[in-house]
Amino acid sequence: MSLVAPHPDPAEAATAPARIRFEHVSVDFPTARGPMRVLDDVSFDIRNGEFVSIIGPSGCGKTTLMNIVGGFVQPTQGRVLLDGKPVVGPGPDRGVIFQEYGVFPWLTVRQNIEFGLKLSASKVPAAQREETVTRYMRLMGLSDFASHFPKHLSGGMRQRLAIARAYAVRPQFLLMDEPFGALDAQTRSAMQDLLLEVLQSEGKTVLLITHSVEEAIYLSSRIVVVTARPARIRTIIDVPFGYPRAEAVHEDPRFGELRAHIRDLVMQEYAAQARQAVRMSD
Amino acid sequence: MSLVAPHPDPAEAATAPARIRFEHVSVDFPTARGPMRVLDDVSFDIRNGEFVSIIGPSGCGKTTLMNIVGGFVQPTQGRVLLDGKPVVGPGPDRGVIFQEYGVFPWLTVRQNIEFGLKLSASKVPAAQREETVTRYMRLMGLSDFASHFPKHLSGGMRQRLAIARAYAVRPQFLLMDEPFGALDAQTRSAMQDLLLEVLQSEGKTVLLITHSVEEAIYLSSRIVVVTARPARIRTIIDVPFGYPRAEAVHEDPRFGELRAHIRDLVMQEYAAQARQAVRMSD
Amino acid sequence: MTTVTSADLAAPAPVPRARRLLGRVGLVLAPWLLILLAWYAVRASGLVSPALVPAPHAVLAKFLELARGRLAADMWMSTQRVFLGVALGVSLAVPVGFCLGWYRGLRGLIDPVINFFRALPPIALIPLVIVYFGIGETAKTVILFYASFFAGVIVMYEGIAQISPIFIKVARTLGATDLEIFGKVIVPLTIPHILTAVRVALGVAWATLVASELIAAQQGLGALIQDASAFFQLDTIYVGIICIGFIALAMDLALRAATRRLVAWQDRIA
Amino acid sequence: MTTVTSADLAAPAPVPRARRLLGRVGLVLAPWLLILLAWYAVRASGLVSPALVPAPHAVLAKFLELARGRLAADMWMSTQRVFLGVALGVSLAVPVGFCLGWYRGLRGLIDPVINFFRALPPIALIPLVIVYFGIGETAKTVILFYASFFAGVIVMYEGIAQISPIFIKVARTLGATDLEIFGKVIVPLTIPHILTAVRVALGVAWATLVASELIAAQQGLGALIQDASAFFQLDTIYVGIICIGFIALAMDLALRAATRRLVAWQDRIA
Amino acid sequence: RTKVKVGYLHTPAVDGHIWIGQQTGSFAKQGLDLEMVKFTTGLELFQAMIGGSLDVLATGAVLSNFPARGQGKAFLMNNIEYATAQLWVREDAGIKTLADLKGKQISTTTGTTAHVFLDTALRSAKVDPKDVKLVNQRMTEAVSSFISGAVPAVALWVPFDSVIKKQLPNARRLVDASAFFPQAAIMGGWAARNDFYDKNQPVIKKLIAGWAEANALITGKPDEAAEMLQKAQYQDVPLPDFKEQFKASKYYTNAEWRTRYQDGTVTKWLQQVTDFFVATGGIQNAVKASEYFDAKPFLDTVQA
Ligand SMILES: Nc1ncnc2c1ncn2[C@@H]1O[C@H](COP(=O)(O)OP(=O)(O)OP(=O)(O)O)[C@@H](O)[C@H]1O
Ligand SMILES: Nc1ncnc2c1ncn2[C@@H]1O[C@H](COP(=O)(O)OP(=O)(O)OP(=O)(O)O)[C@@H](O)[C@H]1O
Ligand SMILES: [Mg+2]
Ligand SMILES: [Mg+2]
Repeated sequence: MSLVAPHPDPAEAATAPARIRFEHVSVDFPTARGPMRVLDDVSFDIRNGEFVSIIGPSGCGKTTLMNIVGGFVQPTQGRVLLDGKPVVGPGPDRGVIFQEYGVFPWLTVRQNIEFGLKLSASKVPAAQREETVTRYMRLMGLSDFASHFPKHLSGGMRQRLAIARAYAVRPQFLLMDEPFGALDAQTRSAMQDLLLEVLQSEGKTVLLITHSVEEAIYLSSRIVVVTARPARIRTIIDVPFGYPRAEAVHEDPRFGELRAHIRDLVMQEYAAQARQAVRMSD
Repeated sequence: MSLVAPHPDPAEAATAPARIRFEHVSVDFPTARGPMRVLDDVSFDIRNGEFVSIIGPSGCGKTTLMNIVGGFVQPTQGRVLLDGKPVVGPGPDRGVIFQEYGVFPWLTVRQNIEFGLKLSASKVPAAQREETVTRYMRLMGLSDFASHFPKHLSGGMRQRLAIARAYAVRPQFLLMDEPFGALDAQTRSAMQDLLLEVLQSEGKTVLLITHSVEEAIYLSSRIVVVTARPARIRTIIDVPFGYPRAEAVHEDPRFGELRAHIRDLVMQEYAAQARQAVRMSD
Repeated sequence: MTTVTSADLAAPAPVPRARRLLGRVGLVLAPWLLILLAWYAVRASGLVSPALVPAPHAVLAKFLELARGRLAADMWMSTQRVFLGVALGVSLAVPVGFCLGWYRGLRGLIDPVINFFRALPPIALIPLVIVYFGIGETAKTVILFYASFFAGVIVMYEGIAQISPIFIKVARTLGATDLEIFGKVIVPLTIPHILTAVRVALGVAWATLVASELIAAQQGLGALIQDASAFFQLDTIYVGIICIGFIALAMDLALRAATRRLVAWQDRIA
Repeated sequence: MTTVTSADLAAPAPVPRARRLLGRVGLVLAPWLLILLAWYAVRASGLVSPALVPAPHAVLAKFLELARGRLAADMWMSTQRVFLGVALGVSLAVPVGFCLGWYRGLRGLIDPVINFFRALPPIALIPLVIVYFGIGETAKTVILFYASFFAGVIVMYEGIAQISPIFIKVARTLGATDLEIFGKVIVPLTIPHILTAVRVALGVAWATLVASELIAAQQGLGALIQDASAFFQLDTIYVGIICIGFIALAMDLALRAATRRLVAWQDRIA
Repeated sequence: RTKVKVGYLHTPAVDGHIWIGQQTGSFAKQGLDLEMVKFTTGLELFQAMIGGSLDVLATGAVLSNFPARGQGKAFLMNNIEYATAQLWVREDAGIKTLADLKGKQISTTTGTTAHVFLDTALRSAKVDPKDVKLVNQRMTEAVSSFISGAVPAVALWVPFDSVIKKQLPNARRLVDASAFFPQAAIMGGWAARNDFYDKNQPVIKKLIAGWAEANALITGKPDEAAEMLQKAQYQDVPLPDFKEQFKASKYYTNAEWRTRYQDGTVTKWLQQVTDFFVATGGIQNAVKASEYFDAKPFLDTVQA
């Protein structure tokens, strides 16, 4: 596998069956000045057990992309197939961590995590529920806050709560939209390691949106760099590290190279978007 | 000025008059299990034109600290003096960028930025208003979205909107709570540069909460590292770079040293907090 | 963001535009036809004396007869009174609701008084109103105002109390005064609640109309209904009731159409 | 987060606990004393005939007299009817409001019907109610149910429509069915709206009480007021009205005390 | 021309004289300009007058109630509720005589002519009014309850009897007010606000004079008067029905009234009804009919 390889050919990758398949997906949002294109002809596959990260400038359309897989937004053109069937709506097979968290304000920390486990669709047996909740509270450093309402939590704690809630139901797919954005560096890296452990033990297919190039490299098997709005696929990069993955890869020289390369790509996209210079002087 | 110097002595620093002074500030929040200490005997000064960053683990009490200066939370013990007078409530002298943005959902992007300028307290003459709003929309890359409501903005765009709104009224103090957390690396660095320019041209006193050690070093004159909850001052570090500051300081060897030192401190704090190991295995 | 609710997802396959429109009209009419049918059925069943339930066509005939006479004036008078009462009532309910939500001291002071008075039956107030406001238009408007205000104020108060503090905090840091916070934050943020308050007040005001027109009303739908009661003219009573229902419905629809733009900013599920 | 509103900031310097309590009680009583004063003033002023406004002490005397007789039973009957009517009305309003907010198709179908019926005056409906439900307790409860339901449903619908879609989205990704979304997301999230709906419905129901007891009530405060009206016993009318006001106030306070915990999760300004 | 604000209830017995007087111009002839305000119940009517919104009012039996509380002076009688107050029973209720009413539910509107009549009727049969279950409803509801079978008996006033006749052909009219005449009679008539009455004696007399002319027409040519009235104010009621209703109340000629004003019969009848209100409605320190009723203006105006 080459160090920095744009994804070769969609046809070639399709030999292993795709679990998530984007087929010429475009999205237009209606605005006062007519439809605005946000996603433009996006096609790529995510195979079983893959961890795909999306990187691109703010406002380009990443969340929209995830929302299509989640079943919350319908593409204007093209379609997204989930195990070969078009997405018709949200479902518990796809766990989603939203950029705005969406923790339930009327439930305590414990009840928030418990929510999915108490639904009829839950695959977690009732006997195990208590244990699962307690474990995730501990893992997220929320044990002391079990009976707090979200309004009494700090920003980072709310984000961790959203993560715990999504993990607890053990979905096959994880769709994560900047899930660690509000965390300090150390908590963040602990969360990253936890995610890797979860993947290892439960075997998930993950779509991660992140602004951190390091995070993308450290976690993913492939990284999709998208262009400024409308988001097109700029390039898809294979990450040359296997799983299980350890902190040590940060020191790998290929890590630095990859980071420089991706930063460069993103920088170009950012520059394209910001033709209107972000300078006060003019 | 020594490279990595814990702040010498509060008494000594007080020779220049403090604009913001924390005097033995403690905060307890009531919980079901009795009061929980969140801030513990915090004392330090911020002098005119200083840029002070706060770094500490998630949930330690940083936002609470800022809320006291903002006038939203009253300390249980001690007090905060603003130019010698105790803080009694919020005011337009202190511009705040909240962790949760707080953009006004009922106003368009343009109206959000305009909000402060149209108030009776505004120091911006009406004639200049239009220009100010247009400039900030351009600087924030929001020009195309002038008449969009926030619900149609991406997460990062909302955050930029909150920044623009706070800058537009030109407050003397800026209190910023992870203001760039939802932005991609490039947009973030553009925003950092913009902030430095604003400081240079308008001369502000800034309190910044951030999870990014690089950001803290790149922007601040001093960095306050706080302990895990309850937040105490672990150490205060002088940053050895002057203003105006350029991207180049990132390459300065002292930058790397400082970063390593601070990371280490924060790591220790994080570890203290996370005695309960964040490991799935157990 | 575009929300996909279950209703969307279950949307039928696309059909030609004209047929869809027809279908929609049919759907809107369906419940009314059902009610009409039930009405005839009740009469036919013989369960209740037909003397007590006039036939729909008899009511229609009476409607047409009245339409040539007093009905237009009645409808106009009543609509006018309700409109005025609700407009005044809600205009006062908004600032009072704000003050209740905003000034804790005032709340403790005024809240019990409001909760006391809002339960008083308009019917029972008529004597007092006559004493203080006479028997003219003012008196009727006062009753409707009373009903609207107290229906609206509680919706407003609850709506304002539920406002998230973050917006107030932000406004303060931008330098807003109490008055500016009211005008530029609370009012826009509570527009949806104001609309709810207006809708509730409209319903309550129409329901109070008959009581208000107990005060020497020569004209108005309430007066029509009472006049008819005095002679047991059931068909006229039905005409009056149905007119009230449809005018109220029309006002509600107009209100919502006129204000749809005002809540466009809200991310809501319906 | 602790919000500091202007009211807090203007809080007076700390005073001894006992004196503060006394002060608070005084503050709560103040508006009532003011009303009492105004009442005497009106009588003293001679602006209105004293025959039309009984003196407060006369009303009190009448109250004490009635208290030894029928009053307790009247209060009990009325309270019971209102309670039942509101309980039933709101219990139905919640799911109906949910359906309206949730199923777009249903909304188009049912919404106009609801807006038609909710404006119909309870007074005008009495003949119909007698025809269908007789003159027993059922009939009175039906009227109060009617008033409560329609007052509540609109508050519920608006409350549900304003729910932020994010919570529904999250619930869906966790596997919630429509029913679970209703029970575990919509209901808790609309608890504040339900409380508003109950409060509005309580007010409306009390205000409708007199109308409902126009249906042949031997007991009840509405019946008391009407019996007194028939004989121009102003003091008794005042006793009835004031009793209604205070029972309604007590119910409102009890409701809020009982449910304060239910909205503890909300970040609100009041 | 003098403006007079007149409140009234809209039934032929109460407003018949007024409308006929208006039509024939008998009030105008006296230089009076009547401003007519319609009310639905006696309570609002009296309150509006006491509150100063009305100068005089025309009403039914409550004429003996409010003035007895010191509010308003009665000065003119319209009619006698003769066969206008009636007691109806359902055929299936097993009520044959007044005595059978014991323990039964009877619906009526309390404080009205019908209630006064019912009270008289029960007492005449030695039934204590406390031994029946009085169901107080507005008359529409009372009749609805009766027709729907919720109550077995109803005490009503015309024209509500016509509904029952049409819908329940088997229902029986047990008795009407004419049975107790002339030992007891319920009158409808006029009252004036106290201060208005004291200060405007000439206007009162003019009112009486205008009324007397209308009364002459009603007693002289009852059919013509009924037709006039029906055409102008009661188009909703078919003419034959209206005539029947009109005749149900008893109209005295001016001369007949004069004798009864003079010999105290009117005062006696008023006092009887006032006694009822005192007993049933708890009037304290009731004013006697001889004080609240003033026969003088009538006797002065209508000469023998
Ligand atoms: N419902 C909508 N209607 C109109 N425009 C929308 C809507 N939702 C999103 N947009 C627009 O689509 C674009 C992409 O939004 P999206 O949220 O996907 O960006 P993003 O890549 O996630 O950005 P960020 O990194 O800032 O979160 C933005 O310009 C936004 O304004
Ligand atoms: N109103 C409140 N009542 C009770 N506890 C509170 C309240 N506000 C904050 N807390 C608690 O105080 C602690 C510190 O919160 P704060 O928001 O200051 O943290 P932070 O340092 O800003 O964290 P983050 O980096 O995650 O935003 C948290 O444990 C939080 O749960
Ligand atoms: Mg996004
Ligand atoms: Mg924080």
